[in-house]
Amino acid sequence: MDYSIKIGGEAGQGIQTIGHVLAKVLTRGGSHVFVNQDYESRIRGGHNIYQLRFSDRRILSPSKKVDIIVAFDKASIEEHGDELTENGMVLYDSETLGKKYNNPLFLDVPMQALAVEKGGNKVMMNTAAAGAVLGMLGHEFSILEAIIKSSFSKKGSGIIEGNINAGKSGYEYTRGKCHKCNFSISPVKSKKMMLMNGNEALALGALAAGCKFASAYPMTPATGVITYLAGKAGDFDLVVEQAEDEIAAINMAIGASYAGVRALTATSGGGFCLMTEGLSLAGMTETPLVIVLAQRPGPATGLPTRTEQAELLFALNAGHGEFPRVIMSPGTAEEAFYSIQKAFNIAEKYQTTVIVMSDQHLADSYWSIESLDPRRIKVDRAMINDDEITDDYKRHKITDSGVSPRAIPGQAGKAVVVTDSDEHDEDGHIIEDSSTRNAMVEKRMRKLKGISSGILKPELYGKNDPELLLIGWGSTYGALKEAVDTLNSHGKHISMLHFMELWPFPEGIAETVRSAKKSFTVENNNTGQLRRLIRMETGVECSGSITKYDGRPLTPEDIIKEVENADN
Amino acid sequence: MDYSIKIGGEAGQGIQTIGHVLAKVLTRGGSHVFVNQDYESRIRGGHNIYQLRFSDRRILSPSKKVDIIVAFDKASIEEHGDELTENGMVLYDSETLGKKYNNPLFLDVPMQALAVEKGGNKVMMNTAAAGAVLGMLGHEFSILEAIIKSSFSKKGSGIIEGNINAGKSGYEYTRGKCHKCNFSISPVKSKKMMLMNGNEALALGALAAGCKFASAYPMTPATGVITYLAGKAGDFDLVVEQAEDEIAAINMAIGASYAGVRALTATSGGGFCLMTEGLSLAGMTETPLVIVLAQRPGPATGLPTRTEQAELLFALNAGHGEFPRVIMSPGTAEEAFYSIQKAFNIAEKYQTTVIVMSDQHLADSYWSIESLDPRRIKVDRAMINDDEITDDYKRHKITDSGVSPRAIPGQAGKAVVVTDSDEHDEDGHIIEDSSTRNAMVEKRMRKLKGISSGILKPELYGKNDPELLLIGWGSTYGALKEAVDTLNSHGKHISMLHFMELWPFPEGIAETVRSAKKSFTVENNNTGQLRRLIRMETGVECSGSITKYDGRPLTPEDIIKEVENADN
Amino acid sequence: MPTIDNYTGQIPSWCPGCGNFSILNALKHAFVELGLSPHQVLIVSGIGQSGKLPHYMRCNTFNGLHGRTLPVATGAKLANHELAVVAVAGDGDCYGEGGNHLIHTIRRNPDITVLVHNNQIYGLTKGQASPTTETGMATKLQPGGVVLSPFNPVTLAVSQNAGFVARGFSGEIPHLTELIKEAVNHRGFSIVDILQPCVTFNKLNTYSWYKERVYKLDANHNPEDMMQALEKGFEWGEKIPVGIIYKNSRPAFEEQISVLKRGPLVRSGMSG
Amino acid sequence: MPTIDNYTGQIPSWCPGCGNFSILNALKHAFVELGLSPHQVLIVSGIGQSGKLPHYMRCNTFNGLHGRTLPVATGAKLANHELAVVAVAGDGDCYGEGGNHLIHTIRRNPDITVLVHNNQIYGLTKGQASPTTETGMATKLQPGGVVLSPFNPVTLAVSQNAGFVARGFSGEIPHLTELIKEAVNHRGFSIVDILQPCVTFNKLNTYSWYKERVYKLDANHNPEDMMQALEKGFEWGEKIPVGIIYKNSRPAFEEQISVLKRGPLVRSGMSG
Ligand SMILES: Cc1ncc(C[n+]2csc(CCOP(=O)(O)OP(=O)(O)O)c2C)c(N)n1
Ligand SMILES: Cc1ncc(C[n+]2csc(CCOP(=O)(O)OP(=O)(O)O)c2C)c(N)n1
Ligand code: SF4
Ligand code: SF4
Ligand SMILES: [Mg+2]
Ligand SMILES: [Mg+2]
Repeated sequence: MDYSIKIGGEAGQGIQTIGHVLAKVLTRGGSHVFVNQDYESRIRGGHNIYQLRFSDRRILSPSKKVDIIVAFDKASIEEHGDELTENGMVLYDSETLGKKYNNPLFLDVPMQALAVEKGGNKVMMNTAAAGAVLGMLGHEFSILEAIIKSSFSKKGSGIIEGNINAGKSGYEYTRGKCHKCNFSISPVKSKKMMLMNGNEALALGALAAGCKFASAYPMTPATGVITYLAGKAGDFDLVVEQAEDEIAAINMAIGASYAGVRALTATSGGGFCLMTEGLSLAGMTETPLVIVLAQRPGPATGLPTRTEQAELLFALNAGHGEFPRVIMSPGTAEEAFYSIQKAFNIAEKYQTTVIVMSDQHLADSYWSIESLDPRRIKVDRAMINDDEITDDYKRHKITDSGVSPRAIPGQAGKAVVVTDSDEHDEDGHIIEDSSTRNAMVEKRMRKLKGISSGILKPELYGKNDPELLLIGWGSTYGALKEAVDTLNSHGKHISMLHFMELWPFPEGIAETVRSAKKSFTVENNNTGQLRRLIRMETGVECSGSITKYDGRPLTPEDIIKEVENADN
Repeated sequence: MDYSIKIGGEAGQGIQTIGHVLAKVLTRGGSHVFVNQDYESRIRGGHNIYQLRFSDRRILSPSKKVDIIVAFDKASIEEHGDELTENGMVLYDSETLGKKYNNPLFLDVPMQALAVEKGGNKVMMNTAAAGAVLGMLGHEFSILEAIIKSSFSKKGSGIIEGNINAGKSGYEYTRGKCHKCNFSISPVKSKKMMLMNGNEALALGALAAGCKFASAYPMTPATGVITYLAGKAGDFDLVVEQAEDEIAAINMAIGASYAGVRALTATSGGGFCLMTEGLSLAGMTETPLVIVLAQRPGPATGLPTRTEQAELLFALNAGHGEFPRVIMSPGTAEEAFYSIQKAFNIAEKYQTTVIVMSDQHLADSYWSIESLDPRRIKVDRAMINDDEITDDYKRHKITDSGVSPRAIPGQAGKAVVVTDSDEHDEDGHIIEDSSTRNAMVEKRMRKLKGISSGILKPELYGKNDPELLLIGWGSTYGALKEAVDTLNSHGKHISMLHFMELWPFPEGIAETVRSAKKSFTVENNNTGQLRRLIRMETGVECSGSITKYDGRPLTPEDIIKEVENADN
Repeated sequence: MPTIDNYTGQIPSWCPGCGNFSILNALKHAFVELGLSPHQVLIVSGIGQSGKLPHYMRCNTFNGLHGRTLPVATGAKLANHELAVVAVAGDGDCYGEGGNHLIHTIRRNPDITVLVHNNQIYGLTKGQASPTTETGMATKLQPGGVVLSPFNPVTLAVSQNAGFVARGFSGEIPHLTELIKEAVNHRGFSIVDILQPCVTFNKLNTYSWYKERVYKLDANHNPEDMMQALEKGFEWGEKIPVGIIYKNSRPAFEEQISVLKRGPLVRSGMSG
Repeated sequence: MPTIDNYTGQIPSWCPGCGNFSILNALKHAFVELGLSPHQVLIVSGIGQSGKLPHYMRCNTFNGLHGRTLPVATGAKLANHELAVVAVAGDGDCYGEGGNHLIHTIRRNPDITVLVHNNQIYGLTKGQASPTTETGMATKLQPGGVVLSPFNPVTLAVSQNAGFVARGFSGEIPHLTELIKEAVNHRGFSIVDILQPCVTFNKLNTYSWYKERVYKLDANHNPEDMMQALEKGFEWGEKIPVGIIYKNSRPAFEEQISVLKRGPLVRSGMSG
């Protein structure tokens, strides 16, 4: 079983609501669900998409072909009709759409009328639509009923009943009318799964890591991380502050971290630009910091609600001067949850900045997840104990590892913690002489050794000694993996190398790449940044790169097509 | 002839004044002069250095060995005594220094007393010191007299006479007393030369290029460029504005450039961080822009008055999203003068940002220059003519070269020029669709082809098929060249590859590097950024890199030592 | 004579009922009534719902970054002071991200006008608090309600002796049109803070909320009296004054730069 | 009881006669008289001559970036509101590069104090105009004289209803010491604009220039009267008032964040 439902309509028509209810129903019903969203930078009108794919196998990426289109606008049919599978169906309401189609695969459901008639309110059209889809699928109805009850619990029984009736009416309407429908739902899991997107996973990971402070300036697609944290601030004892700009956001986080708590900031490319000076400050003052960099297509404002992976080399080189940093690039919500926890540990252990790279595709896509273990990654604050604090405590003591003892200002009723953005001595005071400067540069850079030892090798998946190695990072993970499976099932001999941690650059990559006859990086950008990074770090030239830079995520089909083209 | 004079003292003691007068005298006397400065980030006190090297050959770099130390503080003797050549001399005033040295090579000149007695004012001690140095050198006195007259012309005859007398008294004192002195001055040039530092050269180049607008926020070592321009604003019809911050600085420059004039901004690393979002904006709106990035040691505030080359990879990748840019790295004041003029032409022809990399060493060092030709590089505005402006003028028209016709808002009484930081269509209006996005990304990136065709190959100097190739960029030019000459004169077989233009990366580098048995990059940074860039662009791994990151410039001696060490 | 049609642009993507429509309308009329043609006008906008405005009319347009309208507008004005330069910004844009530029543009006093579409919310990013959001108002990002006290653009501008300070309301189009004309005519920096309902995300400061409170300043108010202007500026609650709150006759920035007396840089610039 | 010796730091690199010495002196005495020990105090400074101050005493120190003292101080205060947090900045630092943070820190009202070493010049970078440089004053970068009108930090702060607004003079150490104590004691954001002669680069606003003009506010001035405060704030010329110009009792930011009622984050943070 592997179906895709595409719900299309204008911003404000509630397609997200419908889609999300369906995603919940299917997840609870035991299907693996993957959701991706495609929306314009406007609040009303335009043409947005909520695409939902579900299967009995674990799925991690969108598919190009669609089995059901729920059309709330003509664009959904005109722009996406060709994505339908041969016996795919279109569900629409001729009254709201203002057009009737005479095509057996087009099912006209009077959703609005049903909502008004059975539910008592036009707004319940969304529930009617959800019901209608479930009817087409022949999916049990009870789960929707349960979800309606829980989500409208505060709204009172009237609303609940209305929605249930609206849903049921849609359900029964399609059950009766959908003769061409031939979907077979085969739920496998009895085990409950949860639906989670990348932003939620990052926020949950931060909470699990004991993050106590988050400051940020709103910026799509990063805002969701902060919004989620703000909702949980009370339960988890953390402060979330909306800063006046990104410069304030990173400096507040640095101030909080200096004062002794785990601190986070999150932004997208434009905001990250404004944070680069702060990044350099964190490097010099050796203040732990975690930054979520949720990419979107640039340059400048670009396509603010869409996806791209064009800031890898920027993140790697951002900030003036030279200092260590760490870059992670989780590929799924699950990886994101664990990555950011590790990020906080590294940030504090090595007193450095960890940049967790995300993008709109990772941020807004939903995965159904079986379970997350908040205890898998232990919190390690790596602070010194009270009894280690002496009167001549040196915040920037030079050590073999390059890591200095980190105390909290005022700790043990005596710690005096001094740090400086100027080059400084072990005490943290300004210096200008050559030898101290040299010692401090070397001390800071030495930390990279220790960090490297903990960096994960990229995930190698697929055939051994592949004829083709597809190399990716971050949110392309799912599409890449599925492309590899599909291509191999078509007799190819391919494998995937997915970087979930990019800097310090993992060891042994040259060998892996050389061992493949051909190697392509697969990236959501124009210039093949990972390909260039591999060359910079290993001297090895990949044979090519598959790129996409129109603001849309790479699909398995995109990759398969490119690979097949490359063969001809 | 090749002598070095080191003048050391506290900030505020006027060592810069003395040094500069001497530099002028020697230049006018027909010697080639090179000056480098080393000062602390404080206004009074501390220990600063003004080092002056002069020769009958063209010289471009400082030397470690010193022939005369003029000591206004003990540090000049304690910290630099060991730099003296075996019969080098120390000139000091035991009264002001509060210490007397019994050493034939230490000449105690009562400069202050002479100033008061002969000049009539303690402040003329500086002139007495200058005279004393000239006396030691046996350099003719008349030039100093002329310079005093011109520079104090506004101050009246009393001051002039006093200074001349003070100078003469110092001169005669050392002529009489300096038995151990054995300097032979052999001026070669009759031709007048001018003394110019990197900042002045960049500013003069900008003026020659017809720059009409400069906005910046003060930041060492970039401030000198803007200050110089401000002084010339009236004569050259340009507006120089001190912005409230670097974000305003770059956005003002972009606004002025959009409106139709050549615009410049200048800053150092920390300020450049704040400009990165604007850099991306210029990329998206295709607004011409020239940025002088005068590097200093980071991270953060680092060593604010010293030198480093640690922002090459940052400059190359700065700004979110992908867009073309150009990076130049002149190595001398002369190169700087021409580089920035070319920068303005490229910026306008390709509607892109050109970053001219400088650093404190280039900015503050003085070279004696025989002549600069403001006409060598013709100004090419690359604007469209009035008659090409139609009612459906498209600012971002897609062309084969990627370059769109650039009109000035309101040009020809009808031009309506629309541009947008969002992805846009040819008219400059917001779009969201894939095909326009792809076309625009490709159009912008296409410009790199045309730019590449005009990029200078790096200067290859020295032996053919060298056993060792020393590769550098920017301000290391002079030291590198001299090191090559010296090493070759010692029987080595070495050559130098100096990049004055770094991006788009020049062609044919792989071959050049491979053709050498060994290759070292020579860089004023810790991580060997040029070495990594070469690997990224060519896959070729240099055999090593000579780095220095204590905030002091690389000297020929530094390089020679490292090369010799490498041999053992 | 320019007509409204000369200013016809693309179809707005704003929500139906958004206050921005009225501001667009007022701005077009102001330009026409001032006899300005599209090529004589430059609109510099930022990012936000307001930032899209110039795309919905036709004139020279620089739609730049979030928060950076004023420096771009200042640079453009200095390069060509014959252009009529209007900056269009949101409350987050001009008072949040761009707050520093506001202060210093007031000090500089270039002859540009900024229209701040003040809907007391972040619209384009879906409803976070803006600097002018009322204390206590809850949003997704401020579930417990906003703790900060609101920014007062009017008293800030007057406190720094801004050239021209006015407040308008998108619900009063003819009045707003006149304000914009006065602002553009004023020789120096003009700020017009425009109360603009966001029907989607600001359920507190609605059209009727403003309608109930807004009143027009009359002859009793002397906009050249700084203290009176400050008192009016602090008036926010039961009653909210709209109109010209403060103005003075500080010389414009460009007028004090001798180089510019020889004509716009863009002309001496052409030759190179 | 802490003593002045507890606060002994490195030898200042300021020019002889610089007004910063007196501010350093006053600040040390203020801490001692407030009974604060070095480990209980955090000084966040920026870049500029003033930014070096904490190195010349002994206490928790975060010497950060130019212009960014206030966000760092705010973050530190939110993480550990038991620390006495004082930000030390220059006029370029706090009013130029950092102007936006000033506005929004006033809105936020965290219980921190900012001391602005206002020498009306950029000292460390050798004498360019600062936001408070008098119009007309010539510098190397403004050879024709400054065209912009000076920024008025006092009226700006009062116009946004800042918690505590004072002006001091480095030439009046005991008076300044008292002001600093009051500022630190005030529960909310306090700004003290300190007139500080720069003997090297500001030849206009010299020690005697200030001495002639400065007078201390007395009981006739009611710092809780906003309009009176604004009038005092505008007073700059023949006479310049020093003292507490305005104060109110807005609750501090931290006091309004429920999570912090359970104690400093840094404690709940330790566990992780
Ligand atoms: C540097 C940067 N930070 C954040 C954003 C995201 N962003 C776009 S518009 C906006 C705020 C919108 O609010 P406002 O300025 O009031 O305009 P409105 O949409 O309400 O008209 C934000 C935060 C951005 N584009 N750039
Ligand atoms: C981002 C950034 N821009 C510019 C500078 C250079 N800079 C250092 S201090 C300073 C201004 C000093 O003036 P002020 O803040 O008034 O302090 P003062 O030295 O007068 O005490 C500047 C522009 C910097 N360090 N960082
Ligand atoms: S979200 Fe608000 S401001 Fe934006 S268009 Fe809709 S109503 Fe207008
Ligand atoms: S330059 Fe001015 S502010 Fe800086 S130390 Fe010297 S006198 Fe003080
Ligand atoms: Mg708004
Ligand atoms: Mg200052």
